[in-house]
Amino acid sequence: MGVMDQIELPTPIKYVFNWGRKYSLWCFNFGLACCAIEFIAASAARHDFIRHGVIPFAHGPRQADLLVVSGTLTDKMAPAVKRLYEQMPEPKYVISFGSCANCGGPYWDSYSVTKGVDQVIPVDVYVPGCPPRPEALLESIMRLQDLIQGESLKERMERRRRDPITLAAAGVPERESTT
Amino acid sequence: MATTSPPGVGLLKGLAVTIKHVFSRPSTQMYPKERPDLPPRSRGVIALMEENCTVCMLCARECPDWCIYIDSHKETVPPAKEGGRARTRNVLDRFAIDFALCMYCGICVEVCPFDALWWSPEFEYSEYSMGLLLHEKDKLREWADTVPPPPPLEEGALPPAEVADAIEKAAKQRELAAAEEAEAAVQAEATTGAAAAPAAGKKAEPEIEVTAGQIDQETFDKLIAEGKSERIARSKAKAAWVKKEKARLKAEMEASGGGEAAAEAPAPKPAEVHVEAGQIDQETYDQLIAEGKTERMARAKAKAAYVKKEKARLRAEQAAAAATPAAGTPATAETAEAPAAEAPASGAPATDAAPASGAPAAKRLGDVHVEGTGEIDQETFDRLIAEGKSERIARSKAKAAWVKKRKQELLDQEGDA
Amino acid sequence: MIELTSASATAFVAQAVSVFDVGDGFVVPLLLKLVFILAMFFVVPILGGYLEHKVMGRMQDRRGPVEAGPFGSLQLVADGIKFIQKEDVIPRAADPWVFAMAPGVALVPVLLVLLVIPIGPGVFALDLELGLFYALAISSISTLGILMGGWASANKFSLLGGLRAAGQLIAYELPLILAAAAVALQAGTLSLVGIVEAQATFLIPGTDINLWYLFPQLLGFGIFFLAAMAELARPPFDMPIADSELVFGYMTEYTGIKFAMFLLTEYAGMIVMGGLIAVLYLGGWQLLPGVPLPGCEGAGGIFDCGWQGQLLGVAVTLGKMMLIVFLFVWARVTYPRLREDQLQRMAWLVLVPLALLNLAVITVAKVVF
Amino acid sequence: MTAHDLVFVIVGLVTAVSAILVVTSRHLMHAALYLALTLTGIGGVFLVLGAGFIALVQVVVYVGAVAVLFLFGLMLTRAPIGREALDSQNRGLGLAVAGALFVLLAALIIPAFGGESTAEVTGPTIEAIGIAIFADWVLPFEVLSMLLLAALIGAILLARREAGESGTEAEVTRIEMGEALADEPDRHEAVGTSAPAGELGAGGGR
Repeated sequence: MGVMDQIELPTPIKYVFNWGRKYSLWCFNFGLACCAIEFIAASAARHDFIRHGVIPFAHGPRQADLLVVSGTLTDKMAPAVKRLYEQMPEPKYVISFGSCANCGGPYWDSYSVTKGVDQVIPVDVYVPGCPPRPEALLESIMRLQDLIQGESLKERMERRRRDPITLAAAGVPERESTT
Repeated sequence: MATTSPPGVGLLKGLAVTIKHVFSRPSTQMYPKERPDLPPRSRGVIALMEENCTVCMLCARECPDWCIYIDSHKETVPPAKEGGRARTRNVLDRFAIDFALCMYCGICVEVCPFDALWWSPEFEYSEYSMGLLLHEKDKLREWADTVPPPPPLEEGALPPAEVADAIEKAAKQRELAAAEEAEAAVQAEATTGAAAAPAAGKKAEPEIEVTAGQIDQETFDKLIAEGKSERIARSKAKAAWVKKEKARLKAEMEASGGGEAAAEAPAPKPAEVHVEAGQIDQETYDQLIAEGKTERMARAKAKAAYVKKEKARLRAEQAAAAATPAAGTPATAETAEAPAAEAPASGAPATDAAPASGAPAAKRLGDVHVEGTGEIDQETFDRLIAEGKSERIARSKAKAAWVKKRKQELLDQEGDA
Repeated sequence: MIELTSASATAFVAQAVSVFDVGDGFVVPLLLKLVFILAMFFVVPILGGYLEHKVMGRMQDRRGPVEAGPFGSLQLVADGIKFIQKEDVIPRAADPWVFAMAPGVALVPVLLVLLVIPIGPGVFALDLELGLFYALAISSISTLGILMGGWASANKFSLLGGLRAAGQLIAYELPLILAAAAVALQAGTLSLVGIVEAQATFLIPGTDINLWYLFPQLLGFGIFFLAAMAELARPPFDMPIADSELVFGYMTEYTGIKFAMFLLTEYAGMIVMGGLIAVLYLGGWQLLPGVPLPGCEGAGGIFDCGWQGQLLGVAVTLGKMMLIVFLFVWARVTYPRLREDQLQRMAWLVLVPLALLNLAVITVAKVVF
Repeated sequence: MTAHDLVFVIVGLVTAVSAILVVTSRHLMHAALYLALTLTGIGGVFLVLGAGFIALVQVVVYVGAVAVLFLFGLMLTRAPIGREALDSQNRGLGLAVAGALFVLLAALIIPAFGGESTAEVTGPTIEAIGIAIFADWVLPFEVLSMLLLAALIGAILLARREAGESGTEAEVTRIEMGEALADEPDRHEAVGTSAPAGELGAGGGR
C-alpha cells in the first residue's frame, strides 16, 4: 500500500501485482450458520481451495485478504462483522456466501436478522444457494480472481475513499432489479 | 493404546499414518477441470418452461420466501368459430426468481401443476452484484436448456400411468387418423389431418434423449464474439448442441426406415409443418396398383404417403435450421416439450410388475397365503446377479419371485380342483 | 536495532578483512558471496515453504497449491507480492517504533546466521573460528524481536504470545546448545567447516568409511531436532502462535510486509536449522559416508573441488536441508499441539537431562578413545 | 582514519547514545530495549577490537538471556502499554554517582594505558582462551561454578513449595483478609455520606 494505490502503475507491473493478489487470498471465514459447513468442505481434502491460492483460516483479520461471510447474519452479530472487516488491511475482498448472507434468505422478514451483509460491509461476489455447493464457492473464488486480475488498485482505493461503507441506517440495500 | 506397547510406539504409528498418505492418491476433485457428478435432480437452479406457465400463481403463493415475482395481463382471444364467445386468457409478462433470496426448498417446483418449473443442477451463477441474481424469465428459460433428462426407469418397471395411457390413446388415434386420412385423401385435403395431431403424440417419443454434455463450438464462438460472458455463451452453446443433436437423431430415425419409422413415431406432429397435399408418391402408387388395388384407393394412399414423407423432410430441415439460438419458437417449443413429456416418467414411482397381471388375478393371489421360509427363486436370482445387481437386492427379489410363483401354483391347483 | 545489526555485520566484514587473505580479487568474491547469500535467503525459504504446502497437502489427502505457477510453485511468490501491496496497519495504542522494528530484529539475526553455514566445498560467506557459537548466539537475538512485537502491539493476545515465545525459546535454547556442544566436543572445533571436515575424517576403525555424527550422536540428534523445532515454534510446539488460543500470538496485529518478515523469519529459520543439522549431524555436503564427491580431492574427498564438485555439494546440502524441512512438516501434520506446561516439562525434565547425559557420554568416549 | 576506526566510532556512538537513552527514557519498556541495544553495542565494540569470543558471549549472555529475562519480567509484572512518564526524581544522585565512576575509571585507565597510542587489534584465539580458563585459571573458574551452583540451589529452594505449605499460605491470606475486615467499619463510615452503611456492609466483605 502506501504509494501503490496513489499512482497508476505501468501495465506489466500492474499485471504482476494483480497476479500476486489473485493467487494469495488468505481467507478469513466468518461462519455463522450451516453455510459454514460447506465452506469447510471447500477447504478440506475433496475440494481443497488451497489449489487456487486461497489459504484457509488466516489466524486473524489482520492477515486476511478475503472475508467469507457464510451464514445468517443477525443484527447482534453485524457490528462484529463490521469490526472484523475494518480490522482487515486493504486491499480486501468479501464473498457473501449463501442466501442468508446475500439478503437474509428465509429470514428476510425476521426482526433480528440483518438483510444481507452488504448492508454492513461492501461485498464483491455473491454466491447464491441455500447452502451453495462447495464448488459454488470455488466458482465464486475464480470469479473474484478474474475481478482482481482486471482491476486497478488505484481505482479501487479511490472508489473506497469516495464511497465509504454504507450502513443499514442508510436505507435499503441497493438492488439493480429491473422492475 | 494398548498398555503393553512401550512408550513412543504411538508416536511412530502416527508418523506411519501420515507418511502413508503421501503415497496414496489425493482425493481432491480438480473442480474447474473436473465437473462434479451431480444427480439429475440436484437443486442447483430453478428453470422455467415459459410455454407451460399458465400464470396460476401457485408457485408465487407457496414460496416461503416470496422470492418469485409474476406479472401478467389478460388478453381476449377472438372466438374460434363465427358467432362464438370471446375468451380471455392470462399472458405472462414477467416471471422472476430472486436467487439471492431463494432458499431452494423446491416447493414451487412441487406445486407447479403444469410442469413449468424444473430443477437444473447448474450452480455456477455467482454474481458481482446482488441485483443480477434476480433472474428474469429469459434467463430462467436459458436454465431450462440445462435440465437433464430423467434417469431411466428401473428395468421391468411399468411406464407411468400417464405415459401408458397416452401411448394407448396415440395408437388408437393413429389408426383413426390413418383411416381418416384415407378418406380425406379423396377430397385431397390433408391439412386437417395434420392439425389433428394429438397432444399425446408428443409424449410418444421419449426415444430422443440427449444429455447435455458437449457444447456447440460454432454458437459458442459466435456468442463470445458478440461479447457475451463465457458462462452464458457456454450454456447457450450447450443448448444449441442439444438441439442439433436432437434434430440429427430425429432425422436419422426417420431416414432409417421410411414408412416403418413413420408408423412407429407418429409423423403427424406440429401444425407448423404444413404440407399441401397436391402430389402423390409415385412409388407407393405404382406398388399399390401392382398389388391390384383400385386406382382410387392407390391414389389416396399414395397422396397420404407423400404428405408424410414431405413433412418428415421439412421437419428435419427446420430442426437443422433451428440449431442456432436465434431460431424461432418452433424449435424452442420442441425442446421444451421433450422434458415436459418425460415428466411423468420421473415422477411416477417405479411400480412392480405384479399389479399388471390384472386386477382379478391379483385379488385372488392376495387371498392365497404362502409361508416363505427363505426359499428363493434360483432362476431370478441368477438372472439378477448376472445383470450386476447387488447380492442383497437379487436375493430379496428372488424371494418375492418365489412367493409369487408358489402362489400361482397354489391357485392353479385350486382351479384344477 | 536494525542499525545495530547492520553495524555488527559491517564489523564482521571488517573482521573478514583481517581473517581472510586480503589479496588480489578480494572484493569481487565477497560481493558474489553476498549476492549468493541474499539469493539463498529469498529462494531457499520459498522452496521450503512450497515443500511444506505440497507435503502437507499430500499428507492430508489434498493436492496443495496448483494454480499459481507450474504446479503451484509460485504460491509463495504470489504471497510475497501480495504482502507488499497490503495496507500497513499500526494499531493506535501500539508503540509505533518498537512495533515497526520488531520484525527486523527477528529477521536480521537469521540472515546473519546464514552467513556462516557452509553449503558446499568452499561455498560459504564466512568460515569463522567460532562458527557454531556464533550461529547459536546470534539466533538468540530473534527472541528480542518477538518480545518487542508482542509487547508493542498493545494487544493482550500478542503479549501472551510474546511471553510464551520468550519462555519457550529460553527453555529450548539450553538443550540446543548442549547438544551442539557435544558435537563441537567430538569434532574438537567450533568452526562449521571444521566440523564437516571432522566428520569426513571420522573413520570406522580399520576401514576407509567415515561416519557422520548422526550415528555416534543419535541421541544428540534427536535432542537437537526437537529443540530446533521448538525454537522455530513449529507445530506441535507452536504455543506462541496457538491460533485456537491466542489468535496469532505475537503476530496478531501485524499486516502486510511486516507480517511477511515474521513469516520469512520462520521459514528462513527452518532453513537455517536444517543447514545446522545437516552440518552438525549429516556430514554437510558429503554425498554418502565413504563416498567422495566427484571432482574432489583431499581429506575425505570434500575439499579442493572443481566447480562440478562445488555444484554437487550445494545440491547435496540443499537436499539435506529439504529433508529436514520435510521432517518438520511431517511432525507438524502428525502431532497435535502440546500444552504450555507439557512443553516446559519436556524441556527441563526430559531434554536438558538427556542432553547433559549425552554430553557426558561423548566426553568420556572422547577421552577414552 | 581507517575503515576499522570508522566502524569502531559508529558502534561506539550507537552504544553511548543508547546508554544515555537508557537513563533518560521516560518509558520503562523503552529503557529496557535501549539497554538491550547498549549491551549489543558493547558486543560490537568487543568484536571490532578483535575479541570475537567475548563479543559472542556478550551477545548470548547479556542480550539473549539477561535482556530477554528483563523484558520477560517487565511484561509479566507491569507491561505498560501506551504512554508513560516515569521519573524517579533522582537525577542529582544519579549524576553524582555516574560522575564519580567516570572520574575513578579515568584516573585508573589513563595512567595505565595513556602512554600507548594504539593497541594491536588481535584478539586471543579460542584455543588461547580455553587454555587460559582450564589451565591457568582453573581454580577461580571452579570456585565461580560453585557459586553459580549455590545460586541455582537457592533459587530452587525459593521456588519450591513444601507439601503442606500451600495451606499455610492460604491461612496467611485469610489473616490479611481478616485484618481488612477489621478495617472495614472505618471505610464504611468514610463512604457513608453517599450510601447507607448497612447496605454496603451487606454487599461487601462477606
